[in-house]
Amino acid sequence: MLLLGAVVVQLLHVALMLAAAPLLVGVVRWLKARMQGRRGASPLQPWRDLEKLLRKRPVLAANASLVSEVAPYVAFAASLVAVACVPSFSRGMLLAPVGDLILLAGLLALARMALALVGMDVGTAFGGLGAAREMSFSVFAEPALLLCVLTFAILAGTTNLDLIAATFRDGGLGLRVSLALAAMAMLTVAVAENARIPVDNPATHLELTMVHEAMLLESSGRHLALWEYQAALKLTLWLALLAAIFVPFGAAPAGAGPLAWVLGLAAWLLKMGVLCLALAVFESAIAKMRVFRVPEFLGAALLLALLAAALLFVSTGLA
Amino acid sequence: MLPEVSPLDFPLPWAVVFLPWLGALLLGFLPRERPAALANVGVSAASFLLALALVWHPGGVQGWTQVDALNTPLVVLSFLIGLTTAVFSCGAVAAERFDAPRLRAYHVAFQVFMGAQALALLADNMGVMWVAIEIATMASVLMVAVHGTPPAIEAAWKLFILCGVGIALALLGTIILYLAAQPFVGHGDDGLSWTVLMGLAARADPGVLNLAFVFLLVGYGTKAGLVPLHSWLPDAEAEGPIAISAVLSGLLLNAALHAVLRAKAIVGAHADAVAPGRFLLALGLASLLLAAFALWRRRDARRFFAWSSIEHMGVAAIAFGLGGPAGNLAGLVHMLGHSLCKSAVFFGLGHAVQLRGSQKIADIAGLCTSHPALGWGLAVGIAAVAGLPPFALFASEFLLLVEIAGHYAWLVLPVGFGLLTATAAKIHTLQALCLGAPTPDAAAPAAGRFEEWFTLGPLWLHLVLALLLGVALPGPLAGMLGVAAGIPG
Amino acid sequence: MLTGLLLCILLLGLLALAAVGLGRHPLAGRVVHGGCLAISLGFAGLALAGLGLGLPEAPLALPIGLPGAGAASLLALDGLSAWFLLLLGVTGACASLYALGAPAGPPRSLPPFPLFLAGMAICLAAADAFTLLLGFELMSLASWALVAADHAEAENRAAARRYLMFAALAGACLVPAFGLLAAGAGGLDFTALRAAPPEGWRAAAVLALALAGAGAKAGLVPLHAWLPLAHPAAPSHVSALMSGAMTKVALYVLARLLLDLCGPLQPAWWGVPLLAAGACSALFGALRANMEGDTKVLLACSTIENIGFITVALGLVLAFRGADLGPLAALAAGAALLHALNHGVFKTLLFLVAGAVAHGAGSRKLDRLGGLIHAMPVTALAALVGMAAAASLPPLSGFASEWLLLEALLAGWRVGDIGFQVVAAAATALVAMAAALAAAAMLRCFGLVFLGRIRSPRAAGAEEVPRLERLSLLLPAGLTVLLGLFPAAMLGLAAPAIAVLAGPAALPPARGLALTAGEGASTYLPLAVAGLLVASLVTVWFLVRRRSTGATLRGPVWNCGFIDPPPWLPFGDPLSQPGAAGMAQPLRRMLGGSLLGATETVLMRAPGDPRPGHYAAQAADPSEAGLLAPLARLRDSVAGRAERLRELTIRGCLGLSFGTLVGLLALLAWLEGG
Amino acid sequence: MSFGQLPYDVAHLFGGAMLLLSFMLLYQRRVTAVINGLAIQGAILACAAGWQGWVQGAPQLYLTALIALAAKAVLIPLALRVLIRRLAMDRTVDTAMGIGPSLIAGVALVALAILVVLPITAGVRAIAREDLALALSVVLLGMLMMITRRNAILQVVGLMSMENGLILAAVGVAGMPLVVELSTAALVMVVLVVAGVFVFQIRERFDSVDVSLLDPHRGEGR
Repeated sequence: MLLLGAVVVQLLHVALMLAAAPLLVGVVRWLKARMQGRRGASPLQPWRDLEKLLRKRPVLAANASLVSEVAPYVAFAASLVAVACVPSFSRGMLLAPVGDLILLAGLLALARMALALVGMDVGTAFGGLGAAREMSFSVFAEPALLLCVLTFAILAGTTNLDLIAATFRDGGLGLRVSLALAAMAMLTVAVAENARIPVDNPATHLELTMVHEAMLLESSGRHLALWEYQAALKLTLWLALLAAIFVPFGAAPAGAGPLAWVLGLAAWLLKMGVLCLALAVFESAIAKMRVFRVPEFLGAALLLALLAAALLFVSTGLA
Repeated sequence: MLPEVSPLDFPLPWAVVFLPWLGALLLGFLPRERPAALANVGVSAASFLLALALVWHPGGVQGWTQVDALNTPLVVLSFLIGLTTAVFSCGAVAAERFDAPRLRAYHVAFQVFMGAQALALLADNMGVMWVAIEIATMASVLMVAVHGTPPAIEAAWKLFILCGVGIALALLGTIILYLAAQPFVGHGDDGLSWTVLMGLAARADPGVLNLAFVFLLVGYGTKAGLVPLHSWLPDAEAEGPIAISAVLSGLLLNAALHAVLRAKAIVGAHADAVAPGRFLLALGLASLLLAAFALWRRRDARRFFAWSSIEHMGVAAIAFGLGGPAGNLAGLVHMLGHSLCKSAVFFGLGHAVQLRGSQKIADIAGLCTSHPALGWGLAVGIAAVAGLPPFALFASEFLLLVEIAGHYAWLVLPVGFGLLTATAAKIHTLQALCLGAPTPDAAAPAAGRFEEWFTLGPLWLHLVLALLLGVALPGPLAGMLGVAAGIPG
Repeated sequence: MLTGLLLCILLLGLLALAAVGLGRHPLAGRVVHGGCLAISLGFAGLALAGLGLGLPEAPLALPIGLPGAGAASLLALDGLSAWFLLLLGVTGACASLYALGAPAGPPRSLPPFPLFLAGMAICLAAADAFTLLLGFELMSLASWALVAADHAEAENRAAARRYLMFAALAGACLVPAFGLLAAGAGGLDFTALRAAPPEGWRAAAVLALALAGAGAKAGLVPLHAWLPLAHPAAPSHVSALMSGAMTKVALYVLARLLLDLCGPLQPAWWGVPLLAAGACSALFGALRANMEGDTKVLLACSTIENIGFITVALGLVLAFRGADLGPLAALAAGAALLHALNHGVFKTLLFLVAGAVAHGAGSRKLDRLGGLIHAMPVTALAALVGMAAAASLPPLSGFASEWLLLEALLAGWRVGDIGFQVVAAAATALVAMAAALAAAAMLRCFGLVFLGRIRSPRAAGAEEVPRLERLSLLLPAGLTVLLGLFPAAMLGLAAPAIAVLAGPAALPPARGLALTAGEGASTYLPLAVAGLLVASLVTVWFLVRRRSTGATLRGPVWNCGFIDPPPWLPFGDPLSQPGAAGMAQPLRRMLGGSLLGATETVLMRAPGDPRPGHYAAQAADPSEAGLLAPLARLRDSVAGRAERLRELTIRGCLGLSFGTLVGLLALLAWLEGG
Repeated sequence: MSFGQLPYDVAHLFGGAMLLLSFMLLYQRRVTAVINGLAIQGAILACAAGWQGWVQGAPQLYLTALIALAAKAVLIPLALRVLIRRLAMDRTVDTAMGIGPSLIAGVALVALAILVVLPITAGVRAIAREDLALALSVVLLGMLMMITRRNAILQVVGLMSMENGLILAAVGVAGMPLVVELSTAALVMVVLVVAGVFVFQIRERFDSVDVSLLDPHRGEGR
């Protein structure tokens, strides 16, 4: 019975994520437009774009290799598996034991690698430039993420996402300075990982500033659709991750019934909405920074995370 | 009073000493090159076989001589090296271009030297030992000077003056040693017998023993090329016929160090005397460190390896200075291994020098490309001299470092540092000599295929023996070395 | 079993002799490498049998040994040595197979190869200090001959010289370390040494010497200067072996000394030096790998990085064991052993790929290759597998061991001391950064070599390597995948080794097919992950293709408006796609400047000047300027002073002797006076 | 025996005389005078040996005395004179260390010798002890001469006076086996022969016997 519940929750969760991903992107765009005083496209616009792109036939450069054909699927699959592991409206999903934060980082790295390979496949200036920058950003993002994980591991004694969420939910940790710091660091990393302002501008194709889009210049048709979808999934994943760790409240506990699921769903939608709003406000408020300032931006995150861990050491040392 | 444990009356030690001297007489009458060289080989072979018989000698004192575990291996080894050197010089003597008198002088001096240093090793009477080393010195002076070129004269003159003074001091030491024994033995030869002295050293006057040791150390230490008494060695080994360098660094140094050991044994036997090991240790350390750095400035291949002889003598001195069974064993293996490897290197190097017509390192590059057999042989030899495995010097330096780290940890730093610096220098030279683009051979006709084996045969034989000595010493020999390690105390 | 091992070693010796004998005979290469292949497989089989079926108890005494009575050499095979022997067998087999297929090198490079293998085997199987050092130095000497095999080029000679000097340094540090151990114990055999673990300053000295000695051979920062020079200088299969197996042998010695022979009672702070050295090595190696322009140098630098990872793991084992955290020690030990094996395999693969590329496309320089995936698909596939593993991407082998390592690091705070906690946190950050850097480096390497457009005419003529060579690439590639999928099984196999490192009670950190950490709270299920990935891949593919059926069209490159290539440049202007320096630019500016002293010079022409602009970038390893150069200067100045002694006239020399005599006499008078 | 008795006084007298002569050798500024001093020292050595032979009743010491008289008092000085005449070298001593300083150094060396010998050999018979002190001083002075005098002849002379000191010690020690005298004599002969050979060869090649001129021939050209 429990297993069945887990399976159902898992399937529902995946479906919800897949459905919500483009929507989230749309919502963020819509909110930003509103803040900039434009009417903005409907939040459903990303779905329409995907439809359109899927209908188009992809065109590849003459010297593109098999990599360009396969990579989109790999990246999408990796992100999908990652997303499937992040609890949304309920815990105790089928894949809960798999959902490990380090593994999550690994899957994201896999997707990133596929994207960068596509960027280099044709041998164009922008592709290579984008790939190089993307990888170098990750050099600073990964340690920051790992140090956040360290904080969680100290508090929860594990790197399993589901257990961490559970611990933070009912562990009665209360408000901790180190958690706040870790949250700041994690947000920063999320911004960088999703190529949002100020690290990168998802809306622009202005060559010299872009990172993420530069690698997709040669992609079209279903490949482009997959890439867009994958990006949306990644954004959703990060928002869900933040929600699951820092505001684990409202999510249905493992083995709960449908009613709890509905409540959890409502809570989750609320969290997502708030996060989208925050993101939109943040992105409208500040401007994109120069590429070589990004290390400082992420380095700050790194230090915050380290500080969080150190504070924990002190407190555990005192306790 | 003398422990006469000599059942057979045949004075084998004297025979071992006099056979080469008779050979010297014979060689004195052979003017032509090839027969003389072959006769030289014959004499050396005969005396080697005779020396081999010493292994089965029951040991003990015979008149002025004695045979024990300490000198037997040294004697056998030195005659072996004498034989291989004779073989090598058989192939190399042509290139030396001697005129008849020089040829005679060369061969005579060689055999006289062999006999003398055998006597120096086998003597029980310190006076006889001194005379033997004296004769060996004179012979080596002749051998170094035989070419008569200005550098050769300079080297020989230096060797003569410095070693002459050293010898004189050693004689004074010997006299004082007798002074220590005199109250107990009264008149007669016993007063200089090492065995007797060992017996009564514990009762003798410590002050006299100390004085004697200082003079013997300075005297024989000069012959052993210990810093700061080393100045004659590099020049002497770099001049004269190449075969001489092999015996000088392979045999003479051993004989001198052996004499120092005998003296150390006597003084060490007295409780209140100064610890002789410390003096030896200091000189050895100085030799190691100075040589390790001097090696980096060498441009002349033979001088380079002469300096490495100083370094290795220093290492052996350190080992003996530490004393104890482990230290002495390390020192003994080091002496033997150094003789083998160093003479092997001098064989290969000598051939290379004759091929290239120069002994500058810069002129002997790329042997592995131009003469693969010689080049790789020399490379392996230098690696062995550098203390790389699996040869004897690796084993001895291993023993030494383990002993030091175990009991004199403060020594690890200087010794390890010196060894490392020296090894690095040797690696440097090894690559400079053997690798890279070859320099052209001299116009002189290079040695033929057959002559080359006069070099390669001895070279590889020595290396194989060094290998056995290092990692696969046969049980009986190991036992003998073990006994020998107990003698110097 | 030990006799079998001994037999293999002897056979290797015979092969070396045979190689000398055969000389330039055309079949010599086949004989030697074929023999090495068989014997390597034998090693692997023996190790597997030992790990699976049980290890021999009593050591085997050899007829060789130190001069002096009662010092026979001993061979033995415990868990640790068996594990590394397995590694040696696998890498050796791959390398030999490649050498069989590859074009024959100079005959002088044949004899040392079996000796190289033999040296490593002896070092691994040794049960006493002398034999271990013997094998260790034999390994160094043989590999020196291989590095120097192509000694016509000056830089190869320099590499060989530096290599051998560092090997000598390693020996000179390890021998006293064993001596310090033997001081308390009766003999030099391991049982005696184990019986008397060192204490106090002795123990500290052993730690320092072991770290310096083994580190110099393994390429730990700051003693790594030889590695990026020596690995490329050797033939590819040899560099594969050096990088895959030899550095591991050095680490084996480190583990043997510190974790086995020094006894289980050493304090927890012992882990700190290893942790620091390892983390720095990982960071420096990975960063340099992003700067280098030569495939083999790049791979060598990534070797430094992985050695750093393993060292960090070993340090954690020491720390956890010192703090009585048995399970965590086992976790770290598992990480170290597994990563050693994984890196051994995939780094061998990558070096062989580099060799195949040099063979097929005629260059090792990133800027002269490109687009090879079209000409050499199999090689490209193998390379992709290897590089994905090196970039520690799930579900490949690199990620599994990396996961264990990170879990162990994340548990580092359990060692109570706050100082260690901070060190561990910093190490976590550095390791994570190094992993990301490695991913960047591998992407750069693969992208520049196999993707993009061709950069040189020679690369245009590239062709796939012959069948045997391809096979030798696919074998380690397959192993990499398998090791990635079944790490738990491997850990089960490594249980005896883990017991040696982390104490007899330690259990491997695995349950069923899953790797576990933190009392099983966090798990990694490689099979599940792989299954999910494949499943979702297939599903997505299926769905998408059902939705959009059109076949892919081919067209010219877009790139925001890309001009068609001029007729004289059929592949387009090479300068219009990123090169090695360009790909390295962001990291060079972000980290290189501060850590590697990287500098860039840009020459911009004046407007209207048709000549091309010029861009040059260079990075210098700090260990050159910071460590080696000062030492050399010191040596030269001291040597110069020593020379003054040589300038003396004969009278001066006599004065020396006289001074010595007088000094000694005065000393004597003083000693007896007071 | 003890202090104040004839044999001791005479032996001491001879020893003191030899030491005095060593100082004279150091003091002289003319080569010929140095050689004369050497001859006289040899003669005194002969007397000392003879006296010891009479005192100890050791006939072999007479032989030593004879050899010493013949070789050191007569033959060697003559040979050296011949050498000088043939080489036509300047008759003045050129010193590396001035006369005055070398005399002071000599005094210091004597002090050292006494310091080393007197306290330690208290157990040994006085006659040997005194002679040992003197002989040691003579040896050291000879060596000092070798390193403070530039030309080869004087270095040979220094070597010679060292040998004199040695033999003084040898004869002073009662019952010294004969082997030592023989070897010493042999040594002296060989020393002189070889030294002569060298000096001649050097003469042939260089215009002076200043040893330091040989050094540029060190094989390692810069």
